[in-house]
Amino acid sequence: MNKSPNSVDMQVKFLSLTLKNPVMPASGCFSFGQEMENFYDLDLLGAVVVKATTLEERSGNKTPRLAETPAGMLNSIGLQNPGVIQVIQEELPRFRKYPNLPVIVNVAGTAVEDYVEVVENLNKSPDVSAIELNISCPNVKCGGIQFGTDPTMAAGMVHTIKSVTKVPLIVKLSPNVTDIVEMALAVEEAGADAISLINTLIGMHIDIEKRRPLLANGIGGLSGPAIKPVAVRMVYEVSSQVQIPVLGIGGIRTGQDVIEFMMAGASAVQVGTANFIDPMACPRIIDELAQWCDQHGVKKVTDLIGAARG
Amino acid sequence: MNKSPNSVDMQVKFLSLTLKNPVMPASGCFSFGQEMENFYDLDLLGAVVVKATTLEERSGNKTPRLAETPAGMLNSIGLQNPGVIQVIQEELPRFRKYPNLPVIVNVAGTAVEDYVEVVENLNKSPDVSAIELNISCPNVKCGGIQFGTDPTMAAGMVHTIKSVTKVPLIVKLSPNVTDIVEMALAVEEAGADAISLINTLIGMHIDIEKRRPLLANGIGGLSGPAIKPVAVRMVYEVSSQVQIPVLGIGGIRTGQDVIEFMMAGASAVQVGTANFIDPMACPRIIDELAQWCDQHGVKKVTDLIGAARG
Amino acid sequence: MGYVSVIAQEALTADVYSLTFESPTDLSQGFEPGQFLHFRVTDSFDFTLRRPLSLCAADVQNNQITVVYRAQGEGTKRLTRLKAGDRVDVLGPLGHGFLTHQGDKKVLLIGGGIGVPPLVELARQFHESQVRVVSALGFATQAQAILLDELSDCGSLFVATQDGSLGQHGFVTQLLTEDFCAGIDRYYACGPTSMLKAVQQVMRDRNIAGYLSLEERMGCGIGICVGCVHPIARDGKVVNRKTCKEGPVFLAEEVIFDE
Amino acid sequence: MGYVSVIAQEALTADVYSLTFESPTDLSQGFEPGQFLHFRVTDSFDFTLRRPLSLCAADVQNNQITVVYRAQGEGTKRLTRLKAGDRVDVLGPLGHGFLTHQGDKKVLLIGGGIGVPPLVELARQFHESQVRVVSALGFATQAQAILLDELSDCGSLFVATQDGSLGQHGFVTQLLTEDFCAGIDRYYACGPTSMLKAVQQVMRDRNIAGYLSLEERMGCGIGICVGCVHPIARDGKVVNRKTCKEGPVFLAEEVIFDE
Ligand SMILES: Cc1cc2nc3c(=O)[nH]c(=O)nc-3n(C[C@H](O)[C@H](O)[C@H](O)COP(=O)(O)OP(=O)(O)OC[C@H]3O[C@@H](n4cnc5c(N)ncnc54)[C@H](O)[C@@H]3O)c2cc1C
Ligand SMILES: Cc1cc2nc3c(=O)[nH]c(=O)nc-3n(C[C@H](O)[C@H](O)[C@H](O)COP(=O)(O)OP(=O)(O)OC[C@H]3O[C@@H](n4cnc5c(N)ncnc54)[C@H](O)[C@@H]3O)c2cc1C
Ligand SMILES: Cc1cc2nc3c(=O)[nH]c(=O)nc-3n(C[C@H](O)[C@H](O)[C@H](O)COP(=O)(O)O)c2cc1C
Ligand SMILES: Cc1cc2nc3c(=O)[nH]c(=O)nc-3n(C[C@H](O)[C@H](O)[C@H](O)COP(=O)(O)O)c2cc1C
Ligand code: FES
Ligand code: FES
Repeated sequence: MNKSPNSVDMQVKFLSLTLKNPVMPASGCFSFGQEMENFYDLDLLGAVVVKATTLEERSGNKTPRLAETPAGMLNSIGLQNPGVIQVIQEELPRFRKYPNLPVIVNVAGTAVEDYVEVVENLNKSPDVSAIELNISCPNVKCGGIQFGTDPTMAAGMVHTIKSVTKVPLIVKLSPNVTDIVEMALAVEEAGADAISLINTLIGMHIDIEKRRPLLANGIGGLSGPAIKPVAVRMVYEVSSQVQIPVLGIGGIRTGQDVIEFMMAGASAVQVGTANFIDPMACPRIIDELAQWCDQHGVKKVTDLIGAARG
Repeated sequence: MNKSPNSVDMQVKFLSLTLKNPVMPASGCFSFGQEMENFYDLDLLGAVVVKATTLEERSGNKTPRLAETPAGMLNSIGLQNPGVIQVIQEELPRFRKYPNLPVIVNVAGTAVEDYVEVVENLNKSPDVSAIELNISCPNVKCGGIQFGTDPTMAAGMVHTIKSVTKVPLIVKLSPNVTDIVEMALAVEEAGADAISLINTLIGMHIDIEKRRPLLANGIGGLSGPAIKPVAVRMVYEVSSQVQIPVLGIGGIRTGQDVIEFMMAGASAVQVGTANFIDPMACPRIIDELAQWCDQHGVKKVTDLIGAARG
Repeated sequence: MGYVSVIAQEALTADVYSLTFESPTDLSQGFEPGQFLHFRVTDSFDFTLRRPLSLCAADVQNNQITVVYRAQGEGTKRLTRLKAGDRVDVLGPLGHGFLTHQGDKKVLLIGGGIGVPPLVELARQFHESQVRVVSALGFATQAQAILLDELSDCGSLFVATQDGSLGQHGFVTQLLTEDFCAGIDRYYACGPTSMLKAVQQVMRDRNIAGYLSLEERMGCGIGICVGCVHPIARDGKVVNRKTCKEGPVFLAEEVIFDE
Repeated sequence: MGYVSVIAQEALTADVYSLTFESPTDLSQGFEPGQFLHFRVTDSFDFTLRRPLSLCAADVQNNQITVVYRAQGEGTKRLTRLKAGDRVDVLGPLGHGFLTHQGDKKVLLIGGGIGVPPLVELARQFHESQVRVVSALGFATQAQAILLDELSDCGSLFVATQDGSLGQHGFVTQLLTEDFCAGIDRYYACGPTSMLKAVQQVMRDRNIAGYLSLEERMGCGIGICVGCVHPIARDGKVVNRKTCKEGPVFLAEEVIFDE
């Protein structure tokens, strides 16, 4: 890997956070960071987003939970996580050794009260830089996605959480809607500080030998390069309509993909599925991004934001 | 290519049509058939679906109209076609040399009246076996997609067309909706004889060198293997809820993909994007399908329909 | 159509390659300079679309075709891995190429960058039938100049480079002065759209008819997707015509460019 | 981790291959039989996920690893193209392998089909440390039997085939009679889930402790996606544990199978 050229200013101010660069791992594709420390210095990252955290411990769905699809994959993890108390006590303090690394906690639940309780717990932790409200997980029966597909419900949820949280509130939207702009405007109006786009599309793969859906859960969330065009389109449309910043997510595997999302209007991006095939994906992508900027005379990475929106 | 084993009964009765096998080219990926005659005997196909036909001639969108994406592509053709009169006079009569090949005409328009007029014109042609109502084209400003995302509007449109058409009415739905089952139930209730699923997802690709969307039209329709998991999921969900047959479409490139769609609940399938890289895709897929059935002791291809729905 | 054998592949510059392969169809049955071949990049489905590359040279005796292409994106970069003996899936030659006219005595071939290759076979055919060939080629720099010998073998050759490292300093259109064009019966041009537009303009001023080979993104390459169209004025009507089927070569006067 | 060189690849049966390559990590620093390697199929992004294959043999001296795998889907079929000198991106050895216990005198290795490979290195290590090895292997047919010599070199070998074409007619569990298991201190099993379930049952009846190597679909292979879990009973609580990180080998008595 080539070292990033230091002629490029990679820093992004995102809400009250200062990101060393605009690249962070996506929720669910980084666990709580411990494993990745074997591969690289986490301080290279712009920020981290940890796995969805719920009030109680959850064991998730049955396996198989994963299926490969053309240029993508399906997952039906079902929010397996140790619960917010454990996360606060065991997982988050490990990031204290990186004082300049913002830690974004992805919050999920079933009812509004669950979400509120998770956030109230997180308020007590000194290790949380921002909350990413996950109202878009397609993999649990009553797992928040109804909030993610109905603008009124989404707004209600965001309004309530905003009144509780002490840190900036990012709302992660589901792409499985007719009108993503309507959803985005609803959560902006309700007080969201930023929007993450996109969570997974809902898909299914059938095991034709076994004559049944491959995933034990039947349906799963489609991620990876396959969904990138949908994600870029939604980032473009939403960032043209809202005033708050947008985090771009979906199929990013190279620095050029990051540039595409930023030109579409993303202030920063998250990398999910790419971490699975390449544990070094995030630092590699950061280098590729810096190099592209260097070669194209882009002095500040923030100059890319919205460049294609004309 | 191996010859199809004749031990497998490949015939599918679909509405009033008898299909020699369940494989047909998808609308827009076969033009009006003339070019494909250079590659194979069209009589090998289960049926054909011709390019969207509108009342007046349309010149479509500006180029670039195509972009390659991971395991997929975007198109923004914008319904270029010679208009229904020309289609009836010049294009459709060419299929008379295949008396056992059902010809499905994809109909598009802007207002309900346009659609009605196209269908009334088609009523005068002896060469139309069925109509596929395209209320899902994402590539024209007022091109029917508003009918494809609102159940009430969709139902109104279907009701009107059903009262006019003399041939079976297939309704092609857009996947860009929050609730595909709601859409399907609405058009079934309004009189649709069958449902085609799916048209393209809406996407965008940005040309980062030019700093603008690659397609002249900005957005385009995402097709190809990338969207297969979304299509299979929708076919599974819809076919579990409606009583009318479903045509499966989206990313099919092999016989095994056809089996996946049929097991999910499709009565027959359409092949789109795969024709572009492999002009022989349809006959090859038909052979692969027959061979798989033969190897797996499936005597009648119709036995596959819904097999994975358990 | 289908799989054919690769005969040879070699690099002409840092990123331009010459690939020779068995023709998918019998060339002795006819073909046109300016037609193109449609390449499947890999035998799996890693790429959704084929890649169009123009016929550069045809060896009818051995039924072989050569294309010359620039490795730029993922697909063409992957094509550079092909080596003698490999099999590659190619459709073609496809489309309509350059038309030659009885009675023409002197023709002008205008090429820009990676638009030069299709002119090579055209030049050879003119040369063989004793039509005088003048070639005017433009490149960004000397390092990117290709196929100069092939064209100078068939007639006189003039080159312009944008940085002045070879031939005249500037664009190829600057070569096309009134004097330069004197006695030319017809012209044939291939290159980037900006060049074609300028060439169309200049040659209209010179009152010389010609042909332009257009480049549009292609899906199928065989006329079924309607992705590759270009506005063409014919019979008093502008129609979006498929460049894969009715082109890629069109009569210059018919081609409509934006504004 | 990263790219390593392929040393050799050969076919063992119609669809089973043996692939030897440079170890991504220094084997002399330690590894366990039963660990796995995580293969990137191509150097592009044609496949979204890696493919896990168990370490079958390790040559510490030359720092080389051999895996033995069946080409079934697209990914493993593509791996068969690798040949000596090629580079391949591999992570590993990963996970927790088979634990050996001081004082064990006689161990039983139970393998089914493509689950046999990880037992080979285990057998070799037992043999080297003078623990008696009994291997009981099951295959569908004789044509699919693999690694028989490797295992019989380390101890006694018993085979069952479903069609009776080799050894006993039937399933491998039918070999595990009370007599057969007499004197066994511990067992180690790898194979399809249905076999592991039956083995767990039989060996519980025989009152012999052991280990099962589980197979779950993996995403990352390194513990970040939580895709590969299996319910494991430990400390009175059933928890979905990551087979890539805490497994793939678990104490047999801890493993929970569906009904
Ligand atoms: C009729 C015709 C003849 C051509 N002849 C030649 C030739 O002889 N030599 C040569 O070097 N190039 C030629 N080109 C351009 C060549 O097709 C593209 O450079 C090539 O397709 C780019 O593919 P890629 O994999 O490098 O890029 P990618 O960016 O990976 O391609 C992605 C998609 O965009 C399309 N695309 C990208 N750039 C272009 C382009 N400039 N023109 C058309 N489609 C593009 C590709 O075909 C593919 O579908 C020709 C184009 C056409 C239309
Ligand atoms: C820890 C572990 C060790 C293994 N060791 C071996 C071995 O030594 N030899 C061997 O032949 N096989 C082994 N397997 C199984 C092997 O990983 C699969 O056969 C292989 O991944 C299938 O990939 P494919 O490209 O052939 O199939 P595809 O169907 O193309 O695979 C698609 C996806 O499904 C996964 N997948 C498909 N089948 C399986 C399966 N049976 N188990 C797990 N994932 C699967 C793939 O990894 C991939 O993510 C092991 C599996 C695990 C979990
Ligand atoms: C295995 C897996 C687990 C995921 N878990 C979560 C999660 O817990 N919370 C969440 O908001 N998104 C989750 N996601 C969605 C990703 O964060 C991301 O939005 C999506 O995968 C698209 O990005 P990608 O294409 O780069 O993977 C998960 C995705 C995958 C593949
Ligand atoms: C170039 C192109 C043109 C298309 N034109 C039409 C059309 O005219 N009418 C229509 O209903 N669908 C049209 N479609 C959508 C296809 O019929 C099909 O629904 C979609 O491409 C998904 O199938 P695929 O993944 O096999 O391509 C078009 C698709 C492509 C790629
Ligand atoms: S490329 Fe498909 S019609 Fe020309
Ligand atoms: S495979 Fe990702 S956690 Fe085990």
